[in-house]
Amino acid sequence: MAATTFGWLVLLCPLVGTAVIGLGYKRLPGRSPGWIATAAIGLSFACAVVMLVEILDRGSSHRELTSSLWSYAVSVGVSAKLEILVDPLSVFMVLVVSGVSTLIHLYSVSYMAGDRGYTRFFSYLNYFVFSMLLLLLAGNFLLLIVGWAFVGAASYLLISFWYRRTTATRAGIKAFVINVVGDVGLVLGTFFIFTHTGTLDFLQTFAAAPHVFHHDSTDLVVGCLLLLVGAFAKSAQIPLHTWLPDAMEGPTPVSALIHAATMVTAGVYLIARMHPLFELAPTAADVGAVGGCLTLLIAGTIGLAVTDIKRVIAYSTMSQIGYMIMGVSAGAYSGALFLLMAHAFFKALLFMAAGSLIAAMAGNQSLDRMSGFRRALPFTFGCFVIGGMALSGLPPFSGWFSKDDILAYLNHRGGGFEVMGIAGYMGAILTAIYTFRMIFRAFFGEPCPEAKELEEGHIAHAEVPTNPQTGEVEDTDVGFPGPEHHIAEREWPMKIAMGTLALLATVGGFLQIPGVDDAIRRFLAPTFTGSALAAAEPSNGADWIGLVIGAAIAVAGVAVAYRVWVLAPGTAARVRERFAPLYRLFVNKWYFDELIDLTIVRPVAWFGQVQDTVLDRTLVVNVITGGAVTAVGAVSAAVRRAQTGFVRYYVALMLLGISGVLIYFLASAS
Amino acid sequence: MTLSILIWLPLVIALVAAALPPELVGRATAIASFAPLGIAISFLARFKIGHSGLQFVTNRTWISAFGIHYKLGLDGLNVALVVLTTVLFTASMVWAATRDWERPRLFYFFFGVAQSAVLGAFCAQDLFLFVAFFDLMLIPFYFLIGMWGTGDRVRATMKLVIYTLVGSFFMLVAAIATAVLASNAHGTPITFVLSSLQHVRLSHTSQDWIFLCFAFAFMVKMPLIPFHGWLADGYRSMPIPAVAVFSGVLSKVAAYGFLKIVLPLFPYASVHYQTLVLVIALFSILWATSLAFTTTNARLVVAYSSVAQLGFITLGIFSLRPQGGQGALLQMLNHGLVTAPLFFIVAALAARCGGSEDIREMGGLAFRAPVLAALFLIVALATLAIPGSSNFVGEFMILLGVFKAKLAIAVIAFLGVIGAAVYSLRVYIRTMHNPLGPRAQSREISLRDGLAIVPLVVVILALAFYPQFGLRRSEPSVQATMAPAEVQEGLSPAGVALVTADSPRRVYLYPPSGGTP
Amino acid sequence: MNVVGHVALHHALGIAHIKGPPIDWAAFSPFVSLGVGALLVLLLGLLASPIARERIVPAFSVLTLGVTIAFEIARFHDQTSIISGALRIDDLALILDLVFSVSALAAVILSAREPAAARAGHGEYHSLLLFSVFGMAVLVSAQNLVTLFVGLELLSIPLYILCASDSRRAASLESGLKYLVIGSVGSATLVYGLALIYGATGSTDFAGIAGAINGNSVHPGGLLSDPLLLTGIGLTIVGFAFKASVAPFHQWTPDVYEGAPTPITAFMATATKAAAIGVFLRFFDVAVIGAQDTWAPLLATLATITIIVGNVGALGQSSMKRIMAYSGVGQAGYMLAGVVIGTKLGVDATVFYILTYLPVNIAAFAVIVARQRQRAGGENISALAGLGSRQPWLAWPMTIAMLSLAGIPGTVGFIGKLYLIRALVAGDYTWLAVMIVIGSMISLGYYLRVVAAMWMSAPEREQVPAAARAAVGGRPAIAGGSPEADAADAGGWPRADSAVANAEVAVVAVLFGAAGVLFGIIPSPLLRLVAHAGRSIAGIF
Amino acid sequence: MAIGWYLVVSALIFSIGAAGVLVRRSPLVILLCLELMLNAANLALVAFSRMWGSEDGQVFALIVMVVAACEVTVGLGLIVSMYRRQLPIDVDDLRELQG
Repeated sequence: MAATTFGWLVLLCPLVGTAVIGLGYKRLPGRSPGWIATAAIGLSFACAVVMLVEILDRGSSHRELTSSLWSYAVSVGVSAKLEILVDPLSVFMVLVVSGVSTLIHLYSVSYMAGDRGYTRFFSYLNYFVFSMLLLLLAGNFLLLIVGWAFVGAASYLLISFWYRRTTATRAGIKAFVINVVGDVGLVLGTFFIFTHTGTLDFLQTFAAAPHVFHHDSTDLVVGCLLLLVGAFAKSAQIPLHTWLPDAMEGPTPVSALIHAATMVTAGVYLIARMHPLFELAPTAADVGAVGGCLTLLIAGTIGLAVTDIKRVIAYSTMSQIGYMIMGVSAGAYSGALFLLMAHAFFKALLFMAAGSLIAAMAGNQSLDRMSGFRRALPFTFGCFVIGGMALSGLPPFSGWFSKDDILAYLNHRGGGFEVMGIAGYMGAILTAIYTFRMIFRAFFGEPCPEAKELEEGHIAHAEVPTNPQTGEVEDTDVGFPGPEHHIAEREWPMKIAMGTLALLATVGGFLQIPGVDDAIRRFLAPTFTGSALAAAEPSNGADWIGLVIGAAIAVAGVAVAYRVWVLAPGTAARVRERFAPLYRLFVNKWYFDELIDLTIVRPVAWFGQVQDTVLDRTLVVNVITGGAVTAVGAVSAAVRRAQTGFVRYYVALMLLGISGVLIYFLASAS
Repeated sequence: MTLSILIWLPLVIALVAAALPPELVGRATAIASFAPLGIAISFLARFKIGHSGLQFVTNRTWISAFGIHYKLGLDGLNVALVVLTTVLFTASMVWAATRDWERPRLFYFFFGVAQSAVLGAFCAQDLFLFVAFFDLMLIPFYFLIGMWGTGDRVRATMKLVIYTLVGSFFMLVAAIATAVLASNAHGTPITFVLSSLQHVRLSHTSQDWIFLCFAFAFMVKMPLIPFHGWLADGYRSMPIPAVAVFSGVLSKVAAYGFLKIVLPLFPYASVHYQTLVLVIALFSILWATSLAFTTTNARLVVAYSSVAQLGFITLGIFSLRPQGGQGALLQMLNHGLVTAPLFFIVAALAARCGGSEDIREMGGLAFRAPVLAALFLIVALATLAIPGSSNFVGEFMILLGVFKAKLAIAVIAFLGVIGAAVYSLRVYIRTMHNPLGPRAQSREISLRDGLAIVPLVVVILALAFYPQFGLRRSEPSVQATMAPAEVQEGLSPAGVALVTADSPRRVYLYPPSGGTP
Repeated sequence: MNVVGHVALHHALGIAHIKGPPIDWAAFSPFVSLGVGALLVLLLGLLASPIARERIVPAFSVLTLGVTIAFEIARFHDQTSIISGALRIDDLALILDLVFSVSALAAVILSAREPAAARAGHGEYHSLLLFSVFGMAVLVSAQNLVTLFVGLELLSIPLYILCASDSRRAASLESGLKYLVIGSVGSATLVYGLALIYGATGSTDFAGIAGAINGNSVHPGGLLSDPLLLTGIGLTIVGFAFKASVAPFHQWTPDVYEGAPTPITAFMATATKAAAIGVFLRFFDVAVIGAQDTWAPLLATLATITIIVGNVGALGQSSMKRIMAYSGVGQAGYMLAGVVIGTKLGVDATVFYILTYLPVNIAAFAVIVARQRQRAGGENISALAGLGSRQPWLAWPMTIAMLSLAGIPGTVGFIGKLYLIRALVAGDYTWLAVMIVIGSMISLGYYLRVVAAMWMSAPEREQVPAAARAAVGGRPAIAGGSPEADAADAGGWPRADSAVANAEVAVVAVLFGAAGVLFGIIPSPLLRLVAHAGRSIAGIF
Repeated sequence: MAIGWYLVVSALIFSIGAAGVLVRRSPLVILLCLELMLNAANLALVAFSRMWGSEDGQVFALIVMVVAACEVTVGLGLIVSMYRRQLPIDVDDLRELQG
């Protein structure tokens, strides 16, 4: 069977899983929905592997395959078939996504156990994976947009999974609307490109682009910028990032899957997929790079200040994706995708560990309340540390190689890009600091009550479950913080998932060791043939320096963190006082929410009110409708008043009429 | 089997059913209403794809003195809409039959009249016949609202009927003027048959005012802002099955009229007023969208959302590009399919909140009603035209057409797309999610609701996988419809019009200058 | 007796054979039947036995009208002038005669149990009705100022009496007197105008007048700007406008319609209006067609005013009879618009509109009559409440009538509007067509209100006679309120036996209502009929 | 003597009649005034027929007289019946019907 057949199978498995779980919601007992879902994703991972093998069998110049089932919308010049594109890039992404998803499903089987929405959760989760894979395999713009929007919808559903929390529903609609903005950008961008190339198919578009667009032509630049809007909205890049922290309202596995490993990296994939267009429109590419650069710095600073553990990881995700966007826009495709893979591993791992930690805290996510879990949660602690080290780029973990790959490319490319490289190093030190801030605050120091309770072998429980955000009392009907919590130490599926990821996060970096091997670049090469930037990648072996610098910076960051939060615990407070305004800026997330609220939300709401009350009621109802009625009514009243009933009055009016007629005729006579 | 059977069958059914004992009328009508549906589907099945001309034509002289013919026919423009009409009416009948109405005979009689009139309006190939059906289809709703409505029903129905008939009367003058002026200008005997009217062009000045009359009638019917004064009261007091077909089908007749009559007959005026109409449509998209997220009445949210949808449809039609036209047609189909179940769902929600349709009193209804929640979710996502739904394909093509015609307007129109996401999810969240409302109690959907809603949702899902279904039949007809305007605009030379149009006589009838005949 | 004897007898009696003018009895037959019938009815009314008066007289009137209708139909399609060209019996005249006869027929049937008939005496009542029809017939076939005037008076004077015939109701008398006074002013104006026209042209027959206007031996230049003629035309317009109740000469209409016995109102609303419009057609589209450029704008203006005033005036009314009166004014405006065009198409359209107007109006009035017999204050719109559920056989005709008058498709009124608008557009009077449309929009306001009352408002409880007495009683003494009269008004006359008493009324309502729908769906027969009417005038153009 | 004068006179009579109808409240007097108006027309007719030297006008005038007589009769009849019905013989009190 051809690779594309397995491509379709990859899509089919999760879709079937969704349908089965969704329709059988009453029949399926106990944890079976979880297992079905895991099996479905596992199957599609297997298919992906087969797909990989099939691809590798073929000569490197024949690794771009397309296949279409039926015409989706083919009419009057628009031709969109139900079409997938299987090439190294999509295979690579599919492998990462389906692999990580399998593990996260496995984790969730235990973690979500006992939640009233267990079945719903897994049908949503499968639906999400389906959408994500559709996004990755789509062979034309229309299907890409479909997948793009589906992941948005799935993300909305999972964020507001505990739908009786107003915070959750608000976060959900926020995420959805910002994602729709992204979709709109994508659609408009497609229009700009389509009106010139006349085709929606990727390969045909890329083939036609050089002929219909001259270098940096306005329409193409605008189109690519609009594509960037989509990418930024999906990948939570500034200024379309505000939904991501709030998205942490969702269950932790969701955060691990969607908001760390897979969906948020779609932007990176999009830019990599569109690289022929972006290389034709360097202006747009540069904008993307700058955006990524800003994001990685700003997010890092915020990560230093916030105290909600999941939000810290969320901001670190933003900043890591900043690296990727910066890299992929600048042309470090393989490096960016390398980091994407590594990030998927260690960030998912971190979230899982955090989930276990939060479970032990009975749902509380505030770092201020946690401390000293080192002995209570040894396994979680281990995983968290591994993930943390990978994240902060300590050798020999995956983060170390991958991040360096990007920065090396930037420095090598030059032409102003070194600045970004330097920014990257600055971001690296921030990363190391806030990562180990988490570790030191949560696991070291005096054990907090929950930790103590756990050491006595019992998981803490709030007698009155409350929403940690608002403190309002929750109804446990819709689950979290539901009747039971699950920590990795007691659930083998969680153990397996986290263990595997820990392993991958450790060894994943060896895929591409400068001078030793570069598997990823070689594998992806067919996709990026003909790309000038890809060709310009630095020859290996030269830049051990970069690795050394990276390692040094990471170590320094860890040291700072250790100094501040372990050796001299008071330091943080002092720093806070010293740089009060800066701290306020960071802890308030650079006031982005307030800004958007002020510039968009409020005006729209105000306009809506005015328009409803003033314009619609007054203008339409009263003036247009009411006006006509009033006028007719007035004339009617006049006519009836003239009907006095006096004979002589009638005669008088009649004579008046007569004289009028006569005057008319005598006038026309003369 | 001729179209006449399809058109008049509902009326016959209603009359026959009126002979039954009152308690049986409802069920009998509901069951019998599957007959027109079946016939319509058989026509769809026998429809030859790839022809722009008429099929299944019935042509008899009705009023010879005025050259008025009883001419019916199907082409790519109306075949899908005919099926949609039967589908929605059947669904409404099923929904209605499971409930008790006082004076059921009259109730179903008026429904029968309405269905016959709507089908007639869609199938009519004679201008006067169209106008007659267009006016006629309103009358049953006058009674349906006035006799079985809620709230201040009499005032509401008066408002609705007068508002819409005002438009129709102008259209009557315009239609007659079209025929008379055409026969005067060319010394031909007077005729109202569309296919022959298309061959005679009116002078620009007459095209202008006639176009305005037609446009006014159609815009009131749709409605577009600012002609929507009747909307709020009318929709609020309509009985649910009536409102389902009213916003599902009747509004489409107006949009269809633009495609079927205005564009081919008045190409000059269509181009002349293109920008005006586009701006009105855009305006009503934004206006209705912002109303939809300020109002707290669930039914009105749906109502305003359909105003916005019709704005999009009008945008598509007056992009005067085939893509826009195709998108508009597809969107008519989609909107009909989503709006009807939405009204049924609103009714179900109200039933769970002590009859109140105020979303402030709802909330948390999803908890014990996963099926209802799922159905609502699907329909809501389709309403906001999430990519992957057939609605998205429609919107995509509409906006593509507008994008080609007037870039700025397309860009602004996208605000409406975003707005749709906001109000659809808002109403979904405020009813299904969030803490349980004060008077709300979560109950699973009942079978009688399911009977009406589930099939429609199934159709929506099916279309989502294969939107091409809605596109393939209409392509040639849409191109033929858009051709005159395109020629007028100088986009395509008369030769193209010759190729796409269904009559070779078009050639010399389009002076590329578009000069007065 | 043998022939010889016969001749001898003649000689013996010395009878000379006078050569009288040749008389075309065939063409004359409708007039003969009407006149003879009217006189015989008058005589029959003198019979002693109440059965004779209450049963035979109406029956004979019906017979007379039936015969007349038969004669008229028999005479279709041949155009002859009789009485040395004073009257012209052509299709236009015959169709209008048909309208008069049918409406009179309906009026007779509706009057079968009408108190007015008994109070005025059945013989007088019915013969006056027939004479009025006679007058109309003369009027619309008049080819001569003198016959025109005679016809007009012959139609008006009986109506003055008929309006007042319900002599125990003050309102009836009032309406009679009002009609008389204002009507006489109208006819005085008319005759003065006719005099001036005669003075200007020197001839009293239409052909001569037309010739003089366009220019002939006597008036080589024509008289298009002759003040004498134009003044005359102006006064004539007023005279006709009054009869057709065209604004601003309409004010008598609501009062008289309300006060008169309802069957008579029905007759006036249909027949009189038809006659007035008919004479408009005759006089303006034949006699003074030459001066069209002068009078058309004025008539157009009058039509506009009439449309607005009529439709607007009906809005706030509570009495059905007043609503119908105002709606009649509005409809007269539409018909006048048809006159303005002055083409064959215009004539066709106008006549057709009259034809569409007849059945639905009769149906509506029949329902009003029925309600008046069933309860006190039956002419009020409130009396229709809930009719749809309790008496559908009355509610449906009324509904059809209202929808048809409003011009809703599926009814004959829609086709009528279509024809009028077509003629107007073809005659370059599109703006007038728009005025008609605007009028129809306004008219929806009250037509639909009536429908709503029947179907959408709960039936209020029927008033028992006692309550009825209270309702009608308490009339100010100065208005002649007197207990026994009120008692007679309220309880006395057969209101109790509603369903039975209304059998024939309901039949009329249903028949004419059905006609309203039937011809709305299959208008072709009527259209063919009308086409001849236009031709008969077109012959003169 | 020019026709003009006759016309002037008849016009005057007509106006007087009209004015009478306007100002007087008794139906009887109003009837008289109506007579005046009709006779004004008669005068005009006769004058014209003299002018044209044809009899049509005079015939017309005779017929108008007859008609006038009829109208008066009917009017008187109405007034009598109103009197018997004890209604006031004053047109301004006939206001039962209005609006």
